[in-house]
Amino acid sequence: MKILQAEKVTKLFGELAAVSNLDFEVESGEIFGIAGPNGAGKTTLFNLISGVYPYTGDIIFEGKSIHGLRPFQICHRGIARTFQIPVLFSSISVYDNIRMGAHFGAPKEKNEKELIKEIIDLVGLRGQEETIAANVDLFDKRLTMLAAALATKPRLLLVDEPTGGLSPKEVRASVELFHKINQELGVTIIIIEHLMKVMVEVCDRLMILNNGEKFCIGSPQKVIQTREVIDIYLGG
Amino acid sequence: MVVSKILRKNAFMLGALLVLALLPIALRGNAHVLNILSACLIWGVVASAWDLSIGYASVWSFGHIAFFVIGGYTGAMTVMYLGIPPEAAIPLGGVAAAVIGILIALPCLRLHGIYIAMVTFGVHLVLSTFILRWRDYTFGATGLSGFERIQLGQYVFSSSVPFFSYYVIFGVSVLLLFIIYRVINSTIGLAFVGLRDSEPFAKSLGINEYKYKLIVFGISAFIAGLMGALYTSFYGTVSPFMLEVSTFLMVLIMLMLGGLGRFPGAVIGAFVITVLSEALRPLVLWRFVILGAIVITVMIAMPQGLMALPQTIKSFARRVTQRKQIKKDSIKTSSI
Amino acid sequence: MAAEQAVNLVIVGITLGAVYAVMALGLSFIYGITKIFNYAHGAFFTWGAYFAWMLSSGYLHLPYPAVVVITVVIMFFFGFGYEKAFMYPLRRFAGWDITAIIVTLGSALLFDNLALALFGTRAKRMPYLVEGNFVVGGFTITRHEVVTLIIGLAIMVLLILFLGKVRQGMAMKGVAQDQTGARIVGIPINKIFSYTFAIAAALAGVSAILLAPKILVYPTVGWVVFIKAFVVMVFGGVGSIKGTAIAAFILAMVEAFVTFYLGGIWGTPIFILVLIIMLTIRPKGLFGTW
Amino acid sequence: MKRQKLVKLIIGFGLVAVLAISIPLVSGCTSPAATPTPEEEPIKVGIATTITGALADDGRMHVRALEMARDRINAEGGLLGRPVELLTADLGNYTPTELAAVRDTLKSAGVDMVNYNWAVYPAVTDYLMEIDSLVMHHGWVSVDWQEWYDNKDSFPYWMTLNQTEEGYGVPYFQALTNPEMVTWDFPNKKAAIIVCDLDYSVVQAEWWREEAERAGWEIVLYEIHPVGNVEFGAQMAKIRQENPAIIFMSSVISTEVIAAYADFLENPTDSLFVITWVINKPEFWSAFGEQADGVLGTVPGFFMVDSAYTGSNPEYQTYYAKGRAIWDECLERYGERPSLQTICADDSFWVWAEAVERVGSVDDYDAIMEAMFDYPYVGATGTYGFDRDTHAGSYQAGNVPLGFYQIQGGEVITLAVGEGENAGKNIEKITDFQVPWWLE
Repeated sequence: MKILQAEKVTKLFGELAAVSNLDFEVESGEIFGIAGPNGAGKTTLFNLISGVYPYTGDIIFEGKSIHGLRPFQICHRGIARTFQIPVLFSSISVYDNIRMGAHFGAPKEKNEKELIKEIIDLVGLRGQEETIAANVDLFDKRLTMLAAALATKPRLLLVDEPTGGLSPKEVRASVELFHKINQELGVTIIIIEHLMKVMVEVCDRLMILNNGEKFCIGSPQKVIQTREVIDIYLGG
Repeated sequence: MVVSKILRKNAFMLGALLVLALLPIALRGNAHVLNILSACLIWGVVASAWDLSIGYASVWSFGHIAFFVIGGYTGAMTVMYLGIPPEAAIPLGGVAAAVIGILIALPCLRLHGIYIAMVTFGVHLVLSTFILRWRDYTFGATGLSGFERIQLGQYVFSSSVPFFSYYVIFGVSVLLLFIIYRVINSTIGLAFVGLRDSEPFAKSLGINEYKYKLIVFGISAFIAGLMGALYTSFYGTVSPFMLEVSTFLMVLIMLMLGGLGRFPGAVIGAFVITVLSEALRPLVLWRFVILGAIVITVMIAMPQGLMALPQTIKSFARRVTQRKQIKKDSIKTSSI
Repeated sequence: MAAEQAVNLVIVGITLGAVYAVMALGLSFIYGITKIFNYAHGAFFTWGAYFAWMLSSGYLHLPYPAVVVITVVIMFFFGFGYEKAFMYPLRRFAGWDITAIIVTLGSALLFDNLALALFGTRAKRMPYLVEGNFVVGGFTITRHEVVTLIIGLAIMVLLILFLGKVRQGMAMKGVAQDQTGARIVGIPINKIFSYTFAIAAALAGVSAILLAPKILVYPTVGWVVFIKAFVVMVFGGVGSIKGTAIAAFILAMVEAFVTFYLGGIWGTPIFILVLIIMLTIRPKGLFGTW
Repeated sequence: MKRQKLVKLIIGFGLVAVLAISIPLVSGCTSPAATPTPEEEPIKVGIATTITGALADDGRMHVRALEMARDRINAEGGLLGRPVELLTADLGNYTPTELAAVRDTLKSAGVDMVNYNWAVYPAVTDYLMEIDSLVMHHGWVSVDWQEWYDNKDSFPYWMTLNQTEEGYGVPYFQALTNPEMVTWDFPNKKAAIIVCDLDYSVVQAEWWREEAERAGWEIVLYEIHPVGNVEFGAQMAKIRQENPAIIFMSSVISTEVIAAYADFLENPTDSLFVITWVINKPEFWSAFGEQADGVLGTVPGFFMVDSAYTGSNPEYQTYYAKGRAIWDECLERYGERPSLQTICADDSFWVWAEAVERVGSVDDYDAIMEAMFDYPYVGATGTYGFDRDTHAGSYQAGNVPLGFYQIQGGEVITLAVGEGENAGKNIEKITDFQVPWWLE
């Protein structure tokens, strides 16, 4: 079953096509990777899916078009996301950050406290709840952001460069966490990542974007051995 | 157990409330001082309502003095022309301001920062024209006065009956400040903070920013308008002079001096500025020069505003002790 | 008859537009580059006008070119000193941009009232830059208006060249786009901030010299101009010189025509209405970039 | 954690304590500074006026009059043998807070009389009535007086030297078109009227306009502008198009008049430039010097101090002598000539002081007022006898003349003086009209 289908999605910034005529499909339950050089349009694509910018073409989520919906509506449909730079609510506690997601993203949830507790345990933030978000370290910031996104009870999670600036140990923990989220919660994940090692470990399928266009798609092992992909990455 | 916890947690506010409640008795009804205290409370609430918008939701509305004046005119005019009892006219002033606030919020939904400031300030600028043009009812620049006041037995709510009126204002102010406090600590307040701290993330977590913009305009305009009607009733007059830049400037200074988004900082700012500006009155022309200099000095010394005073003092103390410690250490090492 | 009226109004609009543009550019400059909304900009105008007045009809009776040069130099250092004394010390702390707003509020209070205390409420009058009129094809244009327009346009051109071609100007643009980034590539932010305020203050001084003969010099004169400059800045889009210039001329023209046909009292409301309509169509102003 | 709360608590109480201490200090600051003479309790006169704000100049002129009067009366042994003491309260920008402060300070000081100049805010009247002292109001503004008149049952102790501005519009137009006064052939019968949006100015302009239309004049521009407006470009564009014979500017705010006149001078039309109240204010002609020559104006009351009164009317000779004395004293003491404000304030003080002398009491307000009713007091601006109904000084006697002025050689010169109902028609000519320099 397809959870997300993009049809001829195009986004122009003035003359520049950040995403052009893009078609792809994401299967329900998989971890789908997106890679490509800087400026390939990866983050723009996330912004389109989550409703930040208007675009042409159509994006279909669970059989219904989400074109033209505002970000909060898309969240309520069941898509959550994280950001490349940890844009937390820095003046409030980690717990309140997560509560923000639970309260506004999953309004039908009766047992808010229970939900938050589960998620805190899942991502491993226990003990940090009362700390003000501005004061936790980068890894915990990313975890908080992820936890807040999960608190909206999404069926599709968009994760933007989750490992930037993390230590190898933290990267490993992240990889494990994504598997756990995917398997235990049954959440489909689309992940943008520039570390190919992570991609190979995490993804079921990988799509390479270049200049806003789909370059190739397939299993990660196969994709990274493609001659042209290597060229793109080495600036060929 | 629970009671004592609440007491301990809010010791500062409760202490301040107690002092404010007892002060008039200590002053033995000194009219001048009581009226100054009443003005402090009124501006404190107005500044706090404004803080809800600027400090908490980060919606840079510059229309709050306009809402205040709209409330004032509504209060006075409904009493004068519709014969509504003055007690009812005061909340009506709030309702009118809230309706206009929400109407103004509509073109502001898609705007940010300084662009919202301009649209709302535009309302401030246009309001005086509207009042002047609607001369038959508003009496233009002359303003309104001589309308019916709230009466409770032999007591009239007026600045000439300061003791009674102070407690009316005190009651209304405490009630409204409590509402503001509750809003800040509710999920509405949480949404405001979310949109302030990181709007894109807040939106992606399911917060409808349009809805909360409308809410913040509605609540803060309601409180400002209600206080405007109360102010008008208290002083018995309202005129477009209230829309002069000086009022706007002073309330904004009260708010920012107290500290943005640090309830009840705005109230403290209002007390400090109102009392200072009265205390400096004998300096005549130099009064506002000195007041301006004080504001600048305080902000350079304490950039977080007065509400951050405890932290500022503590961090200063920490630095001093650290320096002492370093000195001691260096002495120790050198002696060895 | 109708054509003559229209021409007269266009002249009024263009002259006012040039002055608003210069004033709004200063405000926009500060906001765009330093992200500080300078409430004291009206006070800059007021003090520029007082300096010019003291140099001309007030005390020294210097010839006009000297008045212009000295006022601009004084205002340049005034802005420079203002930034060094009041804004620089704030940048030790995070969240200084908010603190800066209240310091500008406080200094507006201070400078306005300092002028009041020193010079009194009495409005001072300044002579026109040049006396006399041109008669062109039946229309009378005062020389002052012509000079105002020329100076206004020249300043806009100079600013565009400065930001586009001169190294310091380009550095300013860099700071405007990304302060942390600019610091990383080695742009001296503190210096840029000081010069930004200095240039903006000098611009306020120029607009004061151009406008003061028409609207006089008194302690609160700055606010009248400040509010209009604020509208112009927002209308044109913060940070766009082109936008500011066009906005200034559009709004001044609207104001002149509205005052003429509907009466002076409708000037501001229509001004604001045009702005709100504009912002609903383009939420970042005409040419908003920064 | 606990210490943090404690620190907060201490600071909170500290702040409140500081406030509590400073507030009584505040009220202490505003109490009278001068010390009373040991033998006699002083008589306290409160001055309610604008020391700061847009009308600070008027307030300064007002206070000077009373300072001079106080020193004069104290030098002569005081009033009823008691020294007179002044207490100035600032109406500022007339914000409610300021009004309340004025009332509270004057009331708590227990003043025996409140000397009030004018505002166009009825609220000021409300507040001054609450002081419960006799109010001597030397305004020319009907709204202030009307507010008292509507409430006279609750507070009778209000005396107004001159309660209406309505009369000045009609005689002013009459005088301007009176060939005895203005010797200039009007090129057309067109007038432009620019009005400041304050009640006083609007009322005056309305009367002026009605009289002009009755005389068959065409009003080519009738423009009400916001208070404090300084941009008159578009209005002047219209005026330049129409070229009316008279430009009438009805405004009490000198900045507005100066700005409009400055714009007018940039490219003058073939018009007389005619203003009202501002003509008596030094800031107007000091802004223009010689360039102000030719501007016409009017103010209520006899105010002839730049040009000597050389006519034969003995009453006018008395007024002139009194006014001249104040003028000279003001010039000598403050280095600045007085405005009408000063002369009127002086009258309002001495009317009261004389009545107090005759009654022999300073707090028997009924008796003091009784002594003022109908009694012809000859001051510097006219003869005052207060009406029992309106409590206005000028109407009963009908003896307060109206002066018509022109600026000539940098001074305010009296062209003519008129009196009574047709003050603009039956005038006594004093000085020759000068055709303004831009019309030559």
